[in-house]
Parts: sequence; structure tokens; C-alpha cells
Amino acid sequence: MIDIRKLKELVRLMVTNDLTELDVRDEQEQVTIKRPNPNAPVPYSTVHYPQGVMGPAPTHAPGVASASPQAASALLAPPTVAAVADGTKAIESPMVGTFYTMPGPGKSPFVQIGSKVNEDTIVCLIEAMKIFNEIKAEISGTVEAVQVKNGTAVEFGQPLFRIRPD
Amino acid sequence: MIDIRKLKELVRLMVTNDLTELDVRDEQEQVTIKRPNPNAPVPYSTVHYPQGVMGPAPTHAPGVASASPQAASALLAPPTVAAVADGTKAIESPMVGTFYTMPGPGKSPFVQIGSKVNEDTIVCLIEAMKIFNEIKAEISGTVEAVQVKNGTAVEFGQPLFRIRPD
Amino acid sequence: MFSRILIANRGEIALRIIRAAKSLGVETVCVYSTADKDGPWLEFADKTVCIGPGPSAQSYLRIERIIAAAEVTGADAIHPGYGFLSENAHFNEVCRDCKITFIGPSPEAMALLGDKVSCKRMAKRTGTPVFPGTEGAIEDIDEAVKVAEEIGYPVIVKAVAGGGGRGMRVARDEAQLRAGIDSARQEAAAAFGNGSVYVEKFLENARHFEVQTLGDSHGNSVHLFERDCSSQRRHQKLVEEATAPGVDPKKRDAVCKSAAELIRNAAYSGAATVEFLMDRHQNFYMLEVNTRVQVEHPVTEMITGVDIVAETIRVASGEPLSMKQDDIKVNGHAIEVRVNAEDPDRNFMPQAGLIETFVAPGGPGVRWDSHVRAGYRIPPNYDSMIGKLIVHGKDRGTAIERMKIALGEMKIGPIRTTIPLHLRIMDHTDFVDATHDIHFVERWLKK
Amino acid sequence: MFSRILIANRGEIALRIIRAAKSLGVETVCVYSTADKDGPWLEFADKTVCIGPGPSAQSYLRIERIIAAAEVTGADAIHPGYGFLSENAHFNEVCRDCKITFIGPSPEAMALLGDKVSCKRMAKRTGTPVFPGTEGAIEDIDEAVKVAEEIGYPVIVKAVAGGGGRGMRVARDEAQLRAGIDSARQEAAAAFGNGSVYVEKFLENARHFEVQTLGDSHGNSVHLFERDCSSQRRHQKLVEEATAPGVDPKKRDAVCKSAAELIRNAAYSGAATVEFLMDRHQNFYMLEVNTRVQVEHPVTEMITGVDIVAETIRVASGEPLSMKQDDIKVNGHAIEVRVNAEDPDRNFMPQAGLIETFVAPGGPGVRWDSHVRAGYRIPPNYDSMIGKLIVHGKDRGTAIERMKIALGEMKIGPIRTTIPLHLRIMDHTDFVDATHDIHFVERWLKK
Repeated sequence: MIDIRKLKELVRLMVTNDLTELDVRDEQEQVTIKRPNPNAPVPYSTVHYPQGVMGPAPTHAPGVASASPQAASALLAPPTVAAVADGTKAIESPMVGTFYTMPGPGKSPFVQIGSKVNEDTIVCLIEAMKIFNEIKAEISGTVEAVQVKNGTAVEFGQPLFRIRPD
Repeated sequence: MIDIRKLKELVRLMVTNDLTELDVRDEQEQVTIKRPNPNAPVPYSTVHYPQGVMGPAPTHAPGVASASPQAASALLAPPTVAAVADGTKAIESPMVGTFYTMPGPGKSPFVQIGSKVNEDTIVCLIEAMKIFNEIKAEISGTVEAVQVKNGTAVEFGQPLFRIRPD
Repeated sequence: MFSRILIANRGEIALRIIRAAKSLGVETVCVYSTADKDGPWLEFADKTVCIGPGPSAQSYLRIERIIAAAEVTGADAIHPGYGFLSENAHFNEVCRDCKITFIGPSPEAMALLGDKVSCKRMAKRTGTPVFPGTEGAIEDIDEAVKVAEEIGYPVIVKAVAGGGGRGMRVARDEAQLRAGIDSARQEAAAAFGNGSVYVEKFLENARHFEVQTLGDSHGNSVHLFERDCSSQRRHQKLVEEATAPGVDPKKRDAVCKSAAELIRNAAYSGAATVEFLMDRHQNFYMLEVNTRVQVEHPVTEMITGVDIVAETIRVASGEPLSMKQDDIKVNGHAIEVRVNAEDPDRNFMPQAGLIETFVAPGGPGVRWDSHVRAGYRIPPNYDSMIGKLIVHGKDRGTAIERMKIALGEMKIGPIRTTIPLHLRIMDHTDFVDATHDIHFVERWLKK
Repeated sequence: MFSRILIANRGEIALRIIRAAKSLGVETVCVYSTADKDGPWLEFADKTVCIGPGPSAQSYLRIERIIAAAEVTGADAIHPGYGFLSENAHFNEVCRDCKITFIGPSPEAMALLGDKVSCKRMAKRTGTPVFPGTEGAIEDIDEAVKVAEEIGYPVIVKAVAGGGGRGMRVARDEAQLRAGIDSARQEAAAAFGNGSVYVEKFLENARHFEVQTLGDSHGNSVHLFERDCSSQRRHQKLVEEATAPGVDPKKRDAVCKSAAELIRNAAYSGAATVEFLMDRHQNFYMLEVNTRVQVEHPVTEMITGVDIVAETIRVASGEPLSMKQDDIKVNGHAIEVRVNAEDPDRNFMPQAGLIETFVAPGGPGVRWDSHVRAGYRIPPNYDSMIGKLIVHGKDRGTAIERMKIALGEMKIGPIRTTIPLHLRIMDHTDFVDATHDIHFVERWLKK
């Protein structure tokens, strides 16, 4: 299984040295990490968190991490797709973390109501342990609802999007 | 309510002095107590008690006590008569004590299967605190079953006889 | 030791006595009324005998039926528990006449300490602090008024045979006194078949302080320190704790010793509780002596490690007390709450009926004494207490925290209970700071 | 003190930690798997987070999910309980990297005492009695055979990373030893991902004797005396008691002190149990150190009054131990039985499924630590323990009597439990006379 400490050291290395991109690969694994320009305003800083249910907002600047299945298997499981009574399907969170609808500050959301998605469409990011995980739709259809507020925490199995299959 | 100590003293008085009959009465109450000849063999001495369920046999010689309703109200409640599924009625014990089918040693039982009874027929004795209480049928009909073994203990509400009403 | 004892009681105390008897290897017989035929405690008894219908007057109070049950089951002793016949000297005497050991004091000791007047006389002789008041029952109202003038209003009128608040009246002037004596006499006559009453000084802001004592038939007596039962409603205890918070150790030792001395002088065998009121200056005034094991005995068991109920059986069988005064040490602090099937939102209306949901509390320092379980139907015939939650901790603060946690874990439904009230008491500053008195719950419920 | 702790566990120990946290005024977060979504303990937590499906490997053992749950809920510490990640030094380190306090020892102290070889080396330095055996993991089987000849057969082969009996083999001659090392290596590799094993002297008729210790981050350590856990089946403890009956006080004090000294030298903070075997001559041989709170910790709490779980939270927050060695006194005797959902008549087959009937025990000296209730469905994914029944009494005999009474009062159905087995153990002369050893249950079940 992946060594989280190694990943966290890489992230720490980037932050301390203001790196914006890092790519490491060998026979067994590959890790790619990107960070926005650190001089850009800290994104999501105004994200509202619901009271009580969940904890404080992450205070760090988010980046985007994509890792090969091999490398990230411990961190990144595909979302499960569950049938909903009304014939739509729910994309459920494969992990615990903070849900983000957009790839970065001031960027437009990955998807919104009405967006067409297919199996490989990235629909959101879930941040866990400073790592931003891309979540794919794993189903093709049309987004009928975004069920989680940007910047809020999600738990395993929590419905994220409602999709009307093609 | 009647003073049990007084009753017990009377019984003790009779036993210690080998009296066979005692009758006391005043305006409020009347007590009549009889004892068999003390030289007669101790009756019921061979009565068998079921194991486990109940305690040892009374070691004293029984007598017959009949008291006026007033006097005995505390000791002697009329039995309740409860309907049984098969159309017969059960005479249930109005008190806790030891059940005797006959008035004394070598006497014939008050009633047996096939006996006709009416409300005032005495069907058994129940001994409690050395006092022998006469139990009346409180119903008229025919005895179909005697449900308790002579000399065994009975509790409140326990079925004693099954009666087929006229 | 006895081979088999009959338990002339029901509910949680019947179960408590069964547990104590089993720990001593003694068999038990439970008598029960038809209303209790499904009582869960009955399945733990070795024998059971139905003695009558639901109403206590036709079952649990019927002396001759209980004696007959003991005779037919071969029980050699009877434990009366609390309530019912437990303080009935006549029953006590009948047991002796029938050569069945009454597990408790002799009829003479019971009568001596059970009667408030003779008890007060003996207390004066043994240096147990008492109330100023009439020497005995009031024959003449004018004489009572004279006494009231001497000791000063407010005064309280009490039934000589009384208990549990019935036959009590507080009078703040002569008119109230004259009226109070009349109504108290009527109430006492109805409740106890004895209408005589007496007059005592009434204390404001007092705390209820009681001393647990044990005596044997060899002239020994000990005290197991005190309990504070100041959280009351209508003279009914809601919360009890041991020991009493914030009491001067010297004064406390003195009154505890005097209580042990009182029962020793009464040649008392068994468990007795000497009840006092304590005023703001920590002066003590004896209220009465309860000549039986008490509902709140577990808090004393928690801090001393003594099994009080087992001890009452031991001494009744003729054994000497299993401990000396110096062996008894206080360990930590314990609190008990009485969980009653009453609706706090509807003026504590009793809640008979089926318990569908029941989850008992658990964990460190938590003890639950109760006969109820899911599926048990509370009969309407008897008192509403369905269990006692007792917690122990190294100090009072820990005990209060543990009580709150345990109360929060309990689930009883659909019937309502006093659990919400107890949670509020545990959070009430007067209780937490131990600045409460016997009226604080009522004052605060009125708001 | 922490404001909010996350509990990386389930069942009775999760509830136990919630109770301890509440008594300290600390909020709790429970992580849970989909198989535990109806777990009754979850309703007592301030927050809950689902972290994955039923299998532990996808939920309770997933480090990154537990850390993420702590981060999104703002938990500043994690209590691992026992089992799962509680002895995982890597998880311990990840917590430190993420600036979340691991409630337990430092990763270094955990690794030092958790590894049997380094632990044994340190034990020798601190005068803690150890087994004669190989200095470390076996590289070469022939060398192991030489050692076995020196210390004499029978010997036992154990996994370096092992525990709970897995990766253990007893060998009574060279052939058995050579075969045993091979199979033990395979079993250990499968169970712990580490196949290295070592060889030790094997004792016949030994008793399991373990010392409860506590350390803080200020260099203090104490022992809370010992527990005897000799009633075992397949190396799984069934019954635990404190203190160990019939042990020479001098020898007992010496070994308890040496255990406290061992963890102090390891700069150990939190609760640790130093396990020994005791032979017939009351010589002690250290088995291993458990670097976590243990299932049987309540018996020690009952005799010392110390809340061990609350203490682990306090010392993790940086506070010094709340007691000194001299403050710790033994009060009475306590026994715990593990109530497992297993069918004793069907070779202890685990009993997953719905609990329809449940009646908890109660009364004096009785403590019930459990997460189950009527209506709870036991998931098949986890271990079969559904509760721990703990009793306390003034002496061992009283505790045994109370245990029998409490076991007799419990009702759990329709699933089968180990209650009937425990009733037989409480009546077994070897147990009652404390002449039992760690194999007596199996010897007698074989009959």
C-alpha cells in the first residue's frame, strides 16, 4: 500500500519551495502533483461550512493530485453508482474528505445541472490528507442534481450527484 | 380485623390442656373451635407431599374451626368460581394453606367425583396458621374432578374442584 | 443460617433480597399478588406463592396469608423489605408467635423506635439531637398552641404513626396551627388508623441528613456514615447521596456515633436509619427512625463495600455483625436517583402500562437496581418506582458526571419517567454546589 | 485537554471511550463502517463519519480514511482502543505527521516494546524476568535446535510480530521443532505480514499473570497491580480477575515494580500491560507487552478506583499522571467474563444475527460494559465479543458468588453465548481453589 508519509513529504517540499508542479515515476509507481500560483489569493477561503455537522475548513491552498491506479489505490477508489427510486442514479463518495466542485480558484465547476457526463468525466475533487482526488462519473448520462455544497465534508457512500442515465 | 394472636392463643390453650371443643362469643364476634380426641392417632401423618413444589407437612393435629362471617372474615373468604372452557366451572382456593378433602382422620371425604353440591355444601378444609377453614362450593352442580391431592398446599386462586353446573 | 426465607415484598427490593440471599446460599420464596404474576423477579426465586388479588390490602398486607405461605413452603424467616408490613410491629409479633424469624428488629425495639414519641424520649437519653416540641401526642390544642409560642413559629404538625409526608402540616401562626392539627389528625387517621399528632419546630432551608446504622442481637451496633437526601418533592426523596457534602467532620462523626448509640440502647438488631434535619449552622434535629432497610441503602453500600441486605439476614440468623466500627471506611462518593414511572410534564402523573423499549445504563461506577425489562407491564396497584440508578466515583464531581452520562444512555418507552427531572437536578447549581435544601426542587419546579 | 477526539474503533470499547471522554468534557467523533451503521454506540458520539464498507481492511484499518475523518471533523486526537490500528506504529507516526495526537505511546516507545525482541532486551536491562530462549528472530533452524537443546524441551515457537496465539507452535522434540518453525513462519507471514519467529522455553501448568501499568510524558510511571487471566481457550482469554489469587506478596510486588520500571525506561506514555507466565514455583517469565488499553482493564478499575481510559486521554493531552504509586490501594476482588456470541455446544461457532431478547444483569457489585441491546443485529464482520460482565466483592469468594448470580440473571436470545461456559468455570473446583492453569479449560472441555 502507498506510503502516505512519502506523499505528504512531497507536498510539504512543494509548499516550502513554492513549486507548482511535481512529477515522480519509477517502475512501480507514478505521482503527479500540481499547485496553483501561490501568489494567487487563497481559494475557497470564503467557503461556508454548515454548523455542527462537520469541522473547520482546510487552511491550506488546494492543489490537484492525480496518481496512477497503482500508486493511488489506497487513496482513490472509484465512486459507486447506486440506483435511485426515480430512475436516476447517484454518484456516491468513495472516500472521506472535503468536496470541491471546481478544479481551482475562480475556475468553472467540473459539471453542473444539465451537464452531460460519461464514465471518465471528472465530476469533482475530494480532498483528504492534503491530497486532492479526482472523482470520475463512472456512468454516462445527464447531471440532474449536485447534492453536496462546495467545500463541505463528505463521508463514504454519501450521494454527490444525481445522474439521469442515457 | 380479627386478632390472629387471640385465635392462636385459644388454640394453644386447647392443645396444652387437651380440650376438644371451645366456644367463645360476645356482641361482635363468635369463635368455635373443635379438636379430635388427642389420644386418637395423629391423622394425616401419612399424607404424602409432592417433592420440591411445597414444604413439609403440618406436624400438629388438625382441628376444625368454624367462625361466624364477622369473626372469620379476615381468614375466610368465599372461593371464587371461574368458568372453564369445557362448560364446567372451577372452585378456586380463596386462600393459601394446606388442602384437606375430609373433616378428620378416617372420615369420608366431604365430596368426591359425582357428588352433588349446592352453594352451601362444604367441599374441603384449608388449614392456615393452625386454623382449619371450611370451604363452601358457592355453586350448585356435580363434582367432575378433584384437582388437588389431599394434604398438599394450595395458593390463592388455585383450582380445587371442577363442577358441572345444574 | 436460614435454609429458606420468604420475601414479603415485590419489585426491585424483592429482587435485591433474592440477590443477597443467593450470595449467602439461602433459598427464597416470593409471595405475589395476581397483579404481579408476571413479575420478572419471581423467576429468580426458588418458590413462589400467590397470596391474593392486586390490591395490597388483599395480598401484600394480609398477614395470615403471608404466614400461611411461609408455613406451607417451610420458610424459616421472612424478610419484609420496605413499605407494606416492614414497620408493622403486630406482623413482627405474629411471626415470632409462629416461630418464623422476622428479619429485622424485635417487635419491642421496632415499637420503641417506630413511635416518634418514645423514640424521641430515648434519643434525649442517648444524646441524639432532637427537635424542641411537644413532649408527646397532642391531647389539647390549646396546650399545643402554648408550646408553639414557646418554640416559635413556624412549627410543623406530624402524625405520631406517620411517614412519607402524610399527616404533616406547616403552621406559621396560631390559626394555621389550629386548622393544621384538625386536618393532620383526619389524614393520619385515614392513612395509619391512628389520628394522634404532635407539634415540632419547623426549619427553613434545612437539609435531610440520615445515618445508616446496623445492630445485632449481641449488643453491637455500628454506623455506616450518612446520606444526604435533600432533593425531595412532596416529602418524597428523589436523589440520595453518600456522604453528605460539605459537613464539618467533627459534627458529622458526633451525630453518626449518637445514632449508633441510640439503636444500641434500643437493643436493636438489623438495619435502621436515623433521620435528621440539618440547619444552615449544621445543627442536627432528629426526625424519626426507620426500622427497616431503606430504598436508598445502595449509596451506602457503594462507599463502604458493605452488603447491607445480606447483613440484615446474617444478624437475624443470630450471627454477630461481620464488621467493627473501625473496619468501616468511606471510599469515594455515591449518588442514587429514583427512576419513577411518572410524567414530569403532567404533574408527575403515574404511568402504568407496558414498557416496550428498555435500555439499561452501564459502564464504570454504574449500578442499576431494578426489576423491569422490555415487555414488562407496570401494574397500576403499587408505587411508581421502576428502578434505582446508582453511580460511584472517586469524588462527588466524578459521580455527578457519571450520573449524567448514565441517565443519558437510558431508554425507557413509551411510558414517561423522572429521568429528565434528574438530568436537570444534576445540572442545577444549587445541587452541584451543595447549597440546596429540602425545598429547592419544589421552589424551582414552581417557576 | 483536547476539545474533540476521534475514536478509531467500534463496539464496547468505542462506547467505553465515549464514556471516558464525556466524563472529561471532551467531544467525540466515531468513525464507522457501513456494517456498523446501526451501532448503538454511535448515538452517544457527538459526530459520526462513515469511512467504508464492512470489511475492516476497507474501513477500520484504512489509515488515510481515519485521518481524513479526523481532519474534516476537526478532531485533535485519535483514540485507537484495542485491536485494529491500536498497535500499528506506522499509523501512530502518520497521526504525528498530521499533527493529530495519537492517544497512546510515541511511535518509538510502541515499536520498542511492541517488538518482542527489542522488548526482551530492554526487559533484561530493567530486571524484568524474561524467558530463556533465542536472542532474537531465528535466521537458521539448526541454531534454533541448538538453543532448544540448551534450554530443554518442550519449547515454543512464536511470531516476532505475533499475538493472540497465531504463529505459535509447541515442540517437544527436534522433529516437532523443525516442522513447527516452518508452519509458524507461514502462519505469521499470512497473519502479520512478517514471518520471523523465535524460540522460547515452554512452561507446563503455568498461570497467565499480567501487570497493568500507566506512564506519562513527564517520566512518571506506576503499576495498578496485576490480573490473572489463566482461564483461556485457544490462547483467547475467557475470564480475568484482579488481583491474582494466592501469589506471594513479596514476589508480586517485585514483578509489578519491575513492569513499571520497564515502561518508564521505554519513555512510555499511556496504558501498557506487561504479560507474564507464572510457573508452579511462582517464577515469572515475561511474554510480551501490550502497548494499548486492554479488554480486561475494568477489573483493575474495580479494585483501584482508577478510570484507566480517562487516564490515557489525560496523559496524551500532556497532563501528568493523576496519581502516585503510593495512592494506589487494592480494594476487594474483581472478576470479568467475556460474553461472546459463540455456541459452546457447536465448537464455539460465532453467532452473527439479531438479538431479539436482551436482559442486562444488575445489583450490588455488578458492572456491565456492552454496546448491545434488544433489536441489535450482530454483524458477521468483527469479533464475537458482545459484552463484558464485571463483578466486584470484598473478597474472591464474594465476587464468584456475585458472578454466578449475575450470569444467572442475564437473558440473550435467540443467539447462543458463552454464558453457560462461564457458569461452569465459576463452579469448577480448579478455578474456585485457584489451582487452575492456562490449559485447564481446554483439558476439561476435551473430556
